[in-house]
Amino acid sequence: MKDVKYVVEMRGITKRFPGIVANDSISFKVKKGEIHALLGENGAGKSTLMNILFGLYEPDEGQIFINEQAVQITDPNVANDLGIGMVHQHFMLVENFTVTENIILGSEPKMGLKIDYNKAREQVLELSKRYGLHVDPDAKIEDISVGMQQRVEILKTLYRGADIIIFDEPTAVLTPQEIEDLIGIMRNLVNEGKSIILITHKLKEIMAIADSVTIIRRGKVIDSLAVKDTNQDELASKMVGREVTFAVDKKPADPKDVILRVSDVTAKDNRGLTALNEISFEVRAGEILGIAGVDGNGQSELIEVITGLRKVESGQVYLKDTDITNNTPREISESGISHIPEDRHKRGLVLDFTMGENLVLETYFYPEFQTNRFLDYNKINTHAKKLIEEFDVRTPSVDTLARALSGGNQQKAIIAREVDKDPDLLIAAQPTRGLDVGAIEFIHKRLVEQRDKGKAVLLLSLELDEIMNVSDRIAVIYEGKIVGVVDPKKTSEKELGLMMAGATTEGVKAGNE
Amino acid sequence: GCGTDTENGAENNQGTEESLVKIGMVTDVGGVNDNSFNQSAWEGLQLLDKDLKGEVKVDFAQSTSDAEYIPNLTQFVKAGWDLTWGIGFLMGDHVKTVAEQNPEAKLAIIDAVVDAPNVASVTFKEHEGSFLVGVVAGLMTKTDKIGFVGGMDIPVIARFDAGFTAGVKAANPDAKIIYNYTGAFDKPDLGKAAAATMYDQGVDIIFHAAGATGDGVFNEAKARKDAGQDVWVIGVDKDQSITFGDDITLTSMMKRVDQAVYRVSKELVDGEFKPGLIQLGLKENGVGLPAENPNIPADVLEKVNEFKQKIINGEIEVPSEK
Amino acid sequence: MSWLGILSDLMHNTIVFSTALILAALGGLFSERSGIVNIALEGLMIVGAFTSAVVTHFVDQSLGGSPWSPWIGFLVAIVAGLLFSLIHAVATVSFNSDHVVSGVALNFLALGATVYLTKIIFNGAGQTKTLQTVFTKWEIPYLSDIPYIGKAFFTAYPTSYLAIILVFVSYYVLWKTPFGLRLRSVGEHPKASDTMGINVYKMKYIGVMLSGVFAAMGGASIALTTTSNFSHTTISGQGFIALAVLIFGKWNPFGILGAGLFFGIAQALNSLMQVFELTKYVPVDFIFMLPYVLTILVLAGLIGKAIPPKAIGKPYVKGSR
Amino acid sequence: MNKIVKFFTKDSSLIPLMAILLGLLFGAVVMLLGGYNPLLAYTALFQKVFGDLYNIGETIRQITPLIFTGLSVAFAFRTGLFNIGAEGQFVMGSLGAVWIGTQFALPWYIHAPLAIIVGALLGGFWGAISGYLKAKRGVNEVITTIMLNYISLYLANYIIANYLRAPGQQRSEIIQDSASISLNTLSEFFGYARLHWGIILAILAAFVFYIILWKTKMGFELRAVGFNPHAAEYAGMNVNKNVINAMFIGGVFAGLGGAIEVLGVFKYMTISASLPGYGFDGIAVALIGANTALGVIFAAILFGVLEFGAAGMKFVAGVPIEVIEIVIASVIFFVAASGLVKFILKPFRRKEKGGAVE
Ligand SMILES: Nc1ncnc2c1ncn2[C@@H]1O[C@H](COP(=O)(O)OP(=O)(O)OP(=O)(O)O)[C@@H](O)[C@H]1O
Ligand SMILES: Nc1ncnc2c1ncn2[C@@H]1O[C@H](COP(=O)(O)OP(=O)(O)OP(=O)(O)O)[C@@H](O)[C@H]1O
Ligand SMILES: [Mg+2]
Ligand SMILES: [Mg+2]
Repeated sequence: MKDVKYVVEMRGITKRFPGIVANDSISFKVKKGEIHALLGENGAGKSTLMNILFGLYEPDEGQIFINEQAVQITDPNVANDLGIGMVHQHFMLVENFTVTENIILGSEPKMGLKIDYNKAREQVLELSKRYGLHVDPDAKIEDISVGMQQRVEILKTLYRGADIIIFDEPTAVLTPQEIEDLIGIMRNLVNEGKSIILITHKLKEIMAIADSVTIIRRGKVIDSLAVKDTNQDELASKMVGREVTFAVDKKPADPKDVILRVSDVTAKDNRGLTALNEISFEVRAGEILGIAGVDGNGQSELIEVITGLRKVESGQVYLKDTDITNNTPREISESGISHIPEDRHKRGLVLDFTMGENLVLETYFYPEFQTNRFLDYNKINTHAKKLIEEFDVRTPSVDTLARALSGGNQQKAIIAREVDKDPDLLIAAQPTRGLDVGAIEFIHKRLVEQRDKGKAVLLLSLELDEIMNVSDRIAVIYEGKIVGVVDPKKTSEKELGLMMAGATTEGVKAGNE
Repeated sequence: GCGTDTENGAENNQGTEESLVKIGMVTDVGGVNDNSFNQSAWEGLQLLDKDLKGEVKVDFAQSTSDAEYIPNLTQFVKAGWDLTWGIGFLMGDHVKTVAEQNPEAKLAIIDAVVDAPNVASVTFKEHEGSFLVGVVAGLMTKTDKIGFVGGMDIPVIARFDAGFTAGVKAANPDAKIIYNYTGAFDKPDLGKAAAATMYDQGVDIIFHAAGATGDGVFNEAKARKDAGQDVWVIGVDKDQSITFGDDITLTSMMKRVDQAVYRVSKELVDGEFKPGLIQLGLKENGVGLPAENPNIPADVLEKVNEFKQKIINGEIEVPSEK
Repeated sequence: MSWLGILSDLMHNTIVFSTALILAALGGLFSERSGIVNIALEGLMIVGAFTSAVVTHFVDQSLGGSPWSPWIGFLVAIVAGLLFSLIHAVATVSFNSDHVVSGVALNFLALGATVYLTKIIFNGAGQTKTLQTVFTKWEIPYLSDIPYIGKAFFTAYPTSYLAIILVFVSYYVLWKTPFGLRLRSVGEHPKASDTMGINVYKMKYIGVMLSGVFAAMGGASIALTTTSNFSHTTISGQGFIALAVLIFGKWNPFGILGAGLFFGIAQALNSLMQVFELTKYVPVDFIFMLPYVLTILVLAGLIGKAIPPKAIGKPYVKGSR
Repeated sequence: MNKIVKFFTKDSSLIPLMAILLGLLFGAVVMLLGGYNPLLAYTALFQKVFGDLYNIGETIRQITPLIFTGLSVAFAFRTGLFNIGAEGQFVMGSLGAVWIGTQFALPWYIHAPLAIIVGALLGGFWGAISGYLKAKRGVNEVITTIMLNYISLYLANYIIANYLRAPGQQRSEIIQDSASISLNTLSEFFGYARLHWGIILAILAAFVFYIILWKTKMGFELRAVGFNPHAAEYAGMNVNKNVINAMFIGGVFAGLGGAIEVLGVFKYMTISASLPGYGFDGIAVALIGANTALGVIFAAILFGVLEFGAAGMKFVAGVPIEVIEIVIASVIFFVAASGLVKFILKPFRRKEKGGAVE
C-alpha cells in the first residue's frame, strides 16, 4: 500500500432520520497510525457517523475517502474490503455460537463443502497470540465475560485484515483491568500499523491514549484538535456546551442504623455454579456503599438475591431487622427497596409501554392510580408528567413509547420511578452505563441527594471513578465474597484494582509498605 | 366457464324458468363430489335432469358447516323450489325444523326419518346389503380372518357392522372378524394404517364403511396386490371397482341413493309425491351387490342369491344393531 | 403372531406415517432457523399434495402408466411449493409482515386455491382422479431379507428413505457448512450477520423457499403413497402436527426425526390396539387421543423447554436498532 | 361514540379497509380466470347477506362465534402467547353447555346462565392446561394447544356417545327449553333466523376484553408480561400466574362461544368427525382485527358476511365457495403485508396529506 497521510477522510456527511438530523455535514480526517477520538453526548451522532463509514447506513450527502481514494461504502462487505473494521457499541455477537464461529462467520475457511474448523481455530489462536487478545476459541459467547466478548469483536476485525478499526464506546462495559488491557491492545494495534477511531464519553481515556480528538454536538463538528494541546475541562465544555463539574461534591456522610444486612448468603448462577459464597455486609441509613469488582464476580446475582429475583440457597437478607430472604420481588419492593437494574432494556423498562405506564411499572396497583378499582390513566399520566418534569426526562409526551427515548433519558426515567418510591434502600446497578457526562452528573447528584435524605444507597459499578467519587464506603467483591471494605478517601485505584483481583486488604497494605 | 355443468345446473334450460319443476338438494361438508352418497344423490338428480330435459331444473348447495344446513335448505324453500332434498343422517333435525317453519314447502331426506306432513324420508336397510357382502367375505376368505373398517361408531355405520357380521357368521361360523373404527370419514391415512395392520395380521378381505377414509384401505390393498399378496377390499355405497379397479375390489355394498332420489323426484314431477317413510332394502333394490361381479365365483353368487331370497321373504331377519 | 413380528409391522407402518411429518418439519426447520416463523406448513403441504396429484395424473395418462410419472409429479410439486413459499418470503422478509398472519393467510389460500383449481380442472369434481401409478415400496436388496428388521426398516416408500436421508443432509448443511452457519446466524442475530457482510434478506429468502420445497415433498408423499388423489381432506392438520414435531424436536434435524417417529408410532399403535381388541377395555375415543396425550405427557415430563432461534418472528430492517 | 370515528380514520384501520378492497379485487380476478362473472357473484353475495331479514339474522348467527374465538386468540396474543387452541376450548365450551342443558331441569333464569358459565369455565380450564404447562414446565403452547384440540374432539365424542346420547342418534339429547337462549319472538320476526342472546354476549365480551386489558391491574400485568417478561418479573409481577391467567381467559372467551352455539343454534351437540373450525377462523379474525376488541368485532363481521354470502354466490353465479376462502386469504394477506398496501396506496396518500410526508 502506498504511503498515505490520511487513511480516512469524511467530507460533509449528512444523515437524516425521521425528525432528526443525526449528522449535519460532518467532516473529519484520521491520520495513518493514529488513535483518533470521537467525543460527544448521547445522541450526538457518533455511532451514526461510524455506521456510515462502516457501510451500515447510507449517507444522504457527503463523500468518503479511504487512503485518499474516493469510495462508495454501500455495505459492510465494501468496508471490509477497504480494511475497515468496527467494534460495535452493542456487541454484534451470536450468543449461542462459539468464539471461533463468531470470528469466521461470513468468511469461513473451507475444506470441500465443509467449514474447516481446525484451520479456523489455528487462525484465531494465531491472531490472539500476535495481538495479545486472549480468548477461548471453543467457548460459547453466552458463557464468556464481557471483556472477552469485546476481544472477540476485535479479533473479528483483525481476522478480516482490517487496517482501520472503529471502537464504539469500547470501555463503557469494561473493568479497570480490562480497560488497561484494552489500552495496551490499542497501542499494539497502532504499532502494527493500524489506525484507530475511538468513540467515547470518557475524557480520561482520551487524554490517556488518543492522539487527536473530534468533538460532535447535535450532529455538528464543534472542533477537532490534538490531544496534547487540550485538557479535560475544555473537552467537557466543548462536548456539552457548558461547564461541567466532575468531582461529585458532597458533604461527609453520617451513617445511622443498619438498613440492609446480608449475612452468609450463598446462591447459584444461571448455570448452577456458586456465584455468591457466604457473602456478608451491611448498608446503613445515610451512606452510599459502593461495591467494586471485576464483572462476573457475583454482582448481578447479589442484586437479584436482595431484590428477590434469585433464590437464596443459604443465609439471610434483613431489611431493618425483618427477614426478607426469598420473599417475592413484589413483597421486597413494597417493604422499601428500590432497584435501578443494570440492564435497562432487559429489566428496567417495557420498551413497548408508554412512559406513563413505565413510570408506574411497580406501583400500578396502588389505590392512587385507580378509580373504583379500575386503572385510571389520567391519574397515571399526571403522575408521569410530574416525574418527567422533576427529573427532566426528554420525551415528547407521556404517551411516547419508552423505545423511542435515548438510553440517557430511559435511564433518567427509571431513576425517577425508583427514587419516587421513596425507599429505605436504593440499589443502583451500573446507573450510568453508556451515558454522557451531563447525564452522569445528574444521576450522581440524585444518588447523593437520597443519601442526604437519610436513605441507604447500594451502588454497584464496574467504573472505578464512579465508585471512588460517589461512595462513602467501598466493599470489594471477589468470587462471590467481600474481600475487603475501604474508605475511598484513604485508598487508591491501584489498591482497589489489586483487591478486585483477589488480594485482601491486609495483603494490599503489606504490598504498599 | 368450465365445470359449470356439474357446478351449476341452474345454467341449463334457462328462460322458461316458471314452467320448470325446480328440485334442489343440500349436501353436507363433503359436497357433491365426495365419491359417496352426496355424489350418488346428485347423480340421481342429474339423470332426472337429462331424462326430463326442459321440464326440470336441479341444483345443489354445499354446506361448509353443520350450521349452514338450515340456511341452505331455506334458501331453496324461500326461492320457491318445488322439492328440497337434505342428504344425510345429520340433516334430519334441520329438515324437520325447516319443514315445520314452511308447511307449504315439500322436502325430502335421505338416511333419516322425519315425521312431518310435507317430508318424504328415505332410509336404507344397509344391514341387508351388508349381510350379503358378509356372506361373500365369509365364503371367499382363505385365512378365515376378515376385516371391517368403519368411519365412526354411529347408528348408520352400526347397521353396516351388524349386517356384515351376521352375514359372515351365517356363511362361515369360524371366520374371525377384526373391527377398526378410524374415527373419521375423511382420513385416508388412517384407513391405510388400519388396513395395513389388518393385512399384517392375516386378514385377506376388508369391508369398509368409512367414506374417503376407505380410499386408504384400497390403496394399501393395491400396494399389497402389487407386492404379490392376495388381498381384497369390499367397497361401499357405489360400485367402487369403477374407481379402484377389479383387481382389488372384490365387490361393493351398493346403496342406491341415486335411484331413491331419482324415484321420489320423478314422483313429484308426475304429481305423485307422497310424504312419509320409504324404506329401501334388498326387496326394493335399494341396497345390494353390483350387477357385475367378475371376482365372485358362480357358486358363491349362488349362495348370495339364496340368502337374498331368504331375507326378502322374511325367513332371515337381519339385525340392524350391533 | 410373534411379538417381534408385530413390532416390525408396527415400525413398518410407523415410517409410512412419519415420512410426511418429518419432511414438512424439516421445511419448518430451515425457515425458522433463518428467523421466519412458518405456520404455513399446512398450506405448503396442500400445494405439494395437489400439484403432485394433478401432474402425476396427466403425465401418467400421456405416458400410459409409467413408474416415472409419480417422480415427475413429485418434482413439479417441489417447484410449486417453492414458488408458493415465495409469497411468505416476500411478505415477511421484504414487507416485514407479521409472520403468523402471513402464514395463516397462506393456509387459507392454499386450501381455497387448490380445491378451486381441482374443480376447474376436473369438471367440478371435489377431488382429482384416482392415480393409477403411485410410489411403491422399495425393498433394499439383502437388507430387506433380514428377518423383522428387513420389513421394519428396509421395505418402505422411496419418500421415506428420502426423508431419513434429508435429516442427515439437513444436519450436515446446517451445522457443517458456511451456508448453514450463516443461515443460523441470521436467525439468531441478523444485525451481527449483516455487519459480517452476510446478505440477511437473501438468507431468509432461501430459508423460506427451502421450507416450501420440503413441505411440498411432505404433502406430495401423502398424495403419492396414501391417498392416491387430492381432495380437501388429503391434508387435514398434518401441517400443524409437523409444526409440533419441529418444536418437539427442538429445531434440530435429529430431534425432528425422533419426534416424527414418535408421532408415527402413536398413530400406528392406535390401529394395532384395535386389532388386538383392546377396545374392549379402552374406549376407542381414548385410543384416538393417544398420540396427542402422549405428546403432551412426553413434553411435560421429559423434554421440557425448547429454545427457539433468538430473532425468530422479528422483522429485520436494515439500519435500525 | 367518536371512538369509532377515530378508529376508522386511524392509519391502523385504513390499512385493513384497503386490504379488504384489494382482497375482493383479487377474488374478482380469480373468478374471471375461472370463467365466472365477479360482479354477478359479489352482488349475489351481498344480496344473500342483506337481501332479507332471515339472511341478516343468519349472518348475525354466523358472526357471533367468530367474535368469541377471535377474542380468545387475540387475548392470548396480548400476553405473547399463540393460542391455536380456541378450537378445542370452543368444543369444551359446547360440551359443558350441552351437559348442563340436557342433564338438569332448572328454572330458565338459572339454567341458561349456568350452562353458559359451565361452558365458559370448561373452555377456560382447557386453555389453562396449556398455560400451566407453559408456565410450570416450559412446554411451548403452540404444541399443547394443537394437541388439546384433537383431545377435546375425541373426549367430547366419548362423553356424548356414552352419557348424553339420544337413542339411535348421532348426537346428544336436545337441551331443555329452560337452557335455550334463543330469541324466539324476534327470530320469528326475522323469518325464523336463529337469533339468540349470543350476539349481545359477544359484544359484551368484547367490551370486557377491552376493560380487562386496558382498565385493570391484571390487564396491565398481562400486557407487560407479553412485551417483556423480564421487566414484568423485575416489577414484581408473577409471570407464570399471568401466563396461566391469559390462557384461562382466552379459553373462557372461546368456551363462551362454544356454549352459546349449542344453547342458541343447535340445541344439541353431535358426535363429530372433525373440529368445528371456528377456532382456526378465530386466528384470522384476531389478526385482521389487530388483536383489539373493536377490530375483532369488525373482522368477525367481515368474515361472517363473506362465509355466509358464499352460498349466495354459488347459488346465483355458480361460483365455487372456495373462491371465498381465496378472498379471505388475500384479505388477511394484505392486512399482514400492510407494507405492501402502503406501497400501493402511496400515490393517493401523498395527495391527501399534502407535503406532510417528509
Ligand atoms: N436507527 C435510527 N433511527 C432513527 N433515528 C436514529 C437512529 N439511530 C440514531 N438515530 C438518531 O440519530 C441521533 C444520533 O444517534 P447516535 O446513535 O449516532 O448517537 P450517539 O452519538 O452514538 O449516542 P450514544 O453516545 O448514546 O451512542 C440520535 O439522537 C437519534 O435520534
Ligand atoms: N429505532 C430507533 N428509532 C429512533 N431513534 C432511535 C432508535 N434507536 C435509537 N435511537 C436513538 O439513538 C440514540 C442513541 O441510541 P442508543 O441506543 O445508542 O442510546 P444510548 O444513549 O447509547 O443508550 P445505550 O446505547 O446504552 O442503549 C438515542 O437518542 C435514541 O433516541
Ligand atoms: Mg452510539
Ligand atoms: Mg450509547
